[in-house]
This record gives sequence, C-alpha cells and structure tokens, in this order.
Amino acid sequence: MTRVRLFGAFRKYVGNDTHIVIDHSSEITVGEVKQLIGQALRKRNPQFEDDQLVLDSAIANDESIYSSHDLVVPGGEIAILPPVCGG
Amino acid sequence: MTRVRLFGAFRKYVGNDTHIVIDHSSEITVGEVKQLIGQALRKRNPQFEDDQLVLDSAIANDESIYSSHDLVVPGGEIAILPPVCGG
Amino acid sequence: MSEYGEVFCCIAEGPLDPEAIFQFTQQMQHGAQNYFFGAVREVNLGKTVMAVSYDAYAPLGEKILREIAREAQDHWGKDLRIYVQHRVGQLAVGEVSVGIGVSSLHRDESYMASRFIIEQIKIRAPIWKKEHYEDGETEWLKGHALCQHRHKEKTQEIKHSCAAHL
Amino acid sequence: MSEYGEVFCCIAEGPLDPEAIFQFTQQMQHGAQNYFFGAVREVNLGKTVMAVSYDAYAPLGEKILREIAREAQDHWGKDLRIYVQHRVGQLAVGEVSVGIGVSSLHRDESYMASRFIIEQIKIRAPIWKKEHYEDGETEWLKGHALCQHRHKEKTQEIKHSCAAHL
Repeated sequence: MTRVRLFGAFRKYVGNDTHIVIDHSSEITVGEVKQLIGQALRKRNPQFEDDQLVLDSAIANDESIYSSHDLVVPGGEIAILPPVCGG
Repeated sequence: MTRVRLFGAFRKYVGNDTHIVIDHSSEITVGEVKQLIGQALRKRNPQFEDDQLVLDSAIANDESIYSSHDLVVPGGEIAILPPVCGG
Repeated sequence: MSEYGEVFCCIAEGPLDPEAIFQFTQQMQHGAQNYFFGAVREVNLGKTVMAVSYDAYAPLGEKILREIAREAQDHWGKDLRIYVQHRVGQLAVGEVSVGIGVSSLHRDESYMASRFIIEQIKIRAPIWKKEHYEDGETEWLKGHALCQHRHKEKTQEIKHSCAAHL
Repeated sequence: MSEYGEVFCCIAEGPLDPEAIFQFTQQMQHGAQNYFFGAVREVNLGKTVMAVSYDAYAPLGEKILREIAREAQDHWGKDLRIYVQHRVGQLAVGEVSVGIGVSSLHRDESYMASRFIIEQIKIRAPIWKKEHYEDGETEWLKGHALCQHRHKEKTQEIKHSCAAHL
C-alpha cells in the first residue's frame, strides 16, 4: 500500500481529499504505479477519465522525481505531479 | 561669443569653473567650435594637451546633440560632452 | 571567489515583501542587481481572470528551486546571491506570485541568471495554477510535463534531453 | 493598447528609493515587472575604488533617457511602464547609481526592455564617472563617444550607423 498525494488538476476528482491510496505488496515500477493511480481515481470518482493526465504526470517524493526506471516500495508516501505551470 | 559648459574629464582643466568662453562673431561649424574650445582650454590651462578628447567629444545644447553638419550661432550656450560612461 | 553566494528559496502563502527581497539580495561587492516579479494577469488566453489559485508541492519545490539557483551559480558565477519566492493559495489580479532577486558582479549575469531562473521555474517547479473566471468557472491550466530522466550530477545533459528553455 | 504607458526619467542627486520605483512601475494589467539596479563596485579594472563621482548634463540627459524609454516602448510594447533614475554626485561603494523599472504584459518584454535601457544609457546618456582610489588618486573613466549623426525620426538607422548595442 502506498499513499499518493494529489496536486493540481487531480484535486478536482477527490473533493477535499489530498491523497488516494494504491494497493500493492511488492516493489512496482513507476509505470505500474501510474496504472494503479488511474484505477484508484476512477474508483474514487467515476467521472475520472483523464488517463492521459496520469501518463503525462511524474511520480515524486519530498526529495526528488522518480525516473522511469525507479521502483516504488510499498508502505511509503509518494506524489503524482501533473504538468507544471508555476510562475 | 559662445559659453561652453564643460563635463567629465574637461573639468579637471578649469578648477571650479563650469564653463569656458569661445570667441566668434558668426555661425561656425561644429568642427570649428571644437578647434576654438581646444584653444580656449589651452589658454585657460597650459597643461591641457588632450586634443583627441576634444575631437572625440560631441557638441550639444539642453535639447540635442549637434550633428557634424550643424552650425553654431554666437550668443548662446553649448556644452562639450566627452565620451560617456554612465550606469 | 570560491564560495557560493547565499541562496534563499521559499514556497509559501504569505505575500512577497519587495523590501525584504532587496535587503537579502544586495551585496556590497556586487555592481548589479536584477529583480523580477510575476503577477496575476487580468486576461489570459482571452478570458477575464478574477483570481488564480496556486497549488505547490512545497518540500520538493523548494529543493528544486535551490537546484535551479545552484545551476545559475555554476553557470553565471558562484558568487551570485539569489532570492526566489513563490506564493501558494488564492491571489487576486495584480498580486505578485513569484519574485526573483539576483545580485552579481556585472550586469549581464544578473539579467541572464534571473531569466534562467524564471524559465526553469515554469518548466521544473512542482507548482500549478487554477484560474477563476468572471463567470464563476475555474480551470487548472495545462503545463509542462516534468522531466523523468535520471539527472543527478548531469545538469548539462538534462538541459538538452529535457529541452529546458535555456 | 494604443496609448503609451507612463514613463518617468530623472537624473538627480538624491538616493534611489526602491519602494518608490516599485510603486511607480507596477501596473494592474501587467503580468511582469523587471528592476535593475547598478551599484558602485569595490574593484574596477583591478584597482580598489573608494567612491565614484557622477557628473551629468541633466536636462539633455533626461531627454535622452525619455527617448530611450520611448524606443523601448516602440520596440517591446507601447503599454510598457518605465522608470529610469540616475544619480549624480559622489557615491560610496555599494550605493546604487542607476535604477530601472519596467512593467509589461509578459515577462520577455520586461527583461528585454530593461536590458536595452541600461545598455543604451551606457552609450548615449551624457553621464561621466570619476573613480576615487584608495591611494587618493582620481580618474575620469574612458567612455563611448556620443553619436553625432542626425537621427531625428530615424531610430532604426541610428541603431545601425552608431552601433548602439542592441
């Protein structure tokens, strides 16, 4: 299990929540993480259809952005970061 | 006669003065003005030898810089502007 | 100079204080200071904007701002002194959302580094904005996908492979 | 926008007030503000500087600053709001001698116009500086000869013929 913090456009699918949870018991790839996030978002809110947004997003923790080759171990917290537009 | 206001490096030749006077009774060219300024500076301070500075300088009034084709009429005030280095 | 100049990076709710930014940035030995402030615009993409809500991943964001500042120092002078602040929360039109201060020995570096930092913020900082329009609608703006290539100690490479707008 | 944005240009003794510059420059409709401050450097051309005395032909100088600001507006946007101030008199190391503020719709114009203005000041404004060194010596610095070609209504031409550093 991993808690996933949501930002930007993902927020609109989860009301006042800031996180969703994805279920996994072993290390998984960033690609697999994204698949699970897409499923969890759809389960949380059937209106969620923006799989492209998930694909375009990065996975990160407080310290860095995961590269596509990194593995995510269960039990922690990560964040999904949609394309950015600060400034 | 025309009063000539001095700036920058020209100031060091004239003590606390801010102007010198050049003597002419008819319209003269900017080139002639510069010649007269060089003579007047040398007269005012025999240590003045920097004719190149005079050649490199522009002649102006409060409103604009004289082009090399402009004429200077006697009776007014002009300024001689050495190469600039503001900022 | 062999030591890095001081860097301050912050992502927070409170308003920017230009005076504080000037105070931090200016440095006796330096001949140039450049400041950039970005503010919420009234019209964006043809729509009248009433306010903008900024969302940010602050811990990672501040770390990335520090990385960007360090890259600017490595490129334009270690001694650069750099201040970067980005707001989060809802801002009205005209309010300043981002402030950058750079002081350097000569003017060129202050302009170049400041510009580099704002361009990098726009493509690398985990910050998002939602516009509030006069008709009551809101919209999260589209943005730049974050680079997911491994780039530890490989600044130059990343700049090319991820098309950072240098 | 069809009207020119407000321009303030001033050559005077008093110190620059960043707050006043900021107040003048910022504009509700604009998304970007760039400020540049140039200060007296401690070391120039390898010599330790104690102070710098600025001499200026103020009436003509302010007119030329306004011309430069207008050229920036014609090039980067009529609506640019521009503040330019240059000090005269003796300044200590670290003191700000020149301040430029530009506000514009988008960031690119604010950086570009600000940079244009400082570069043009250095080659066109009738301002001179004398450095005071630690050994008591002083020296009027060499500079850029002013352009003496006729250039009324011929901004583009002049920029080429006089090699203004665009």
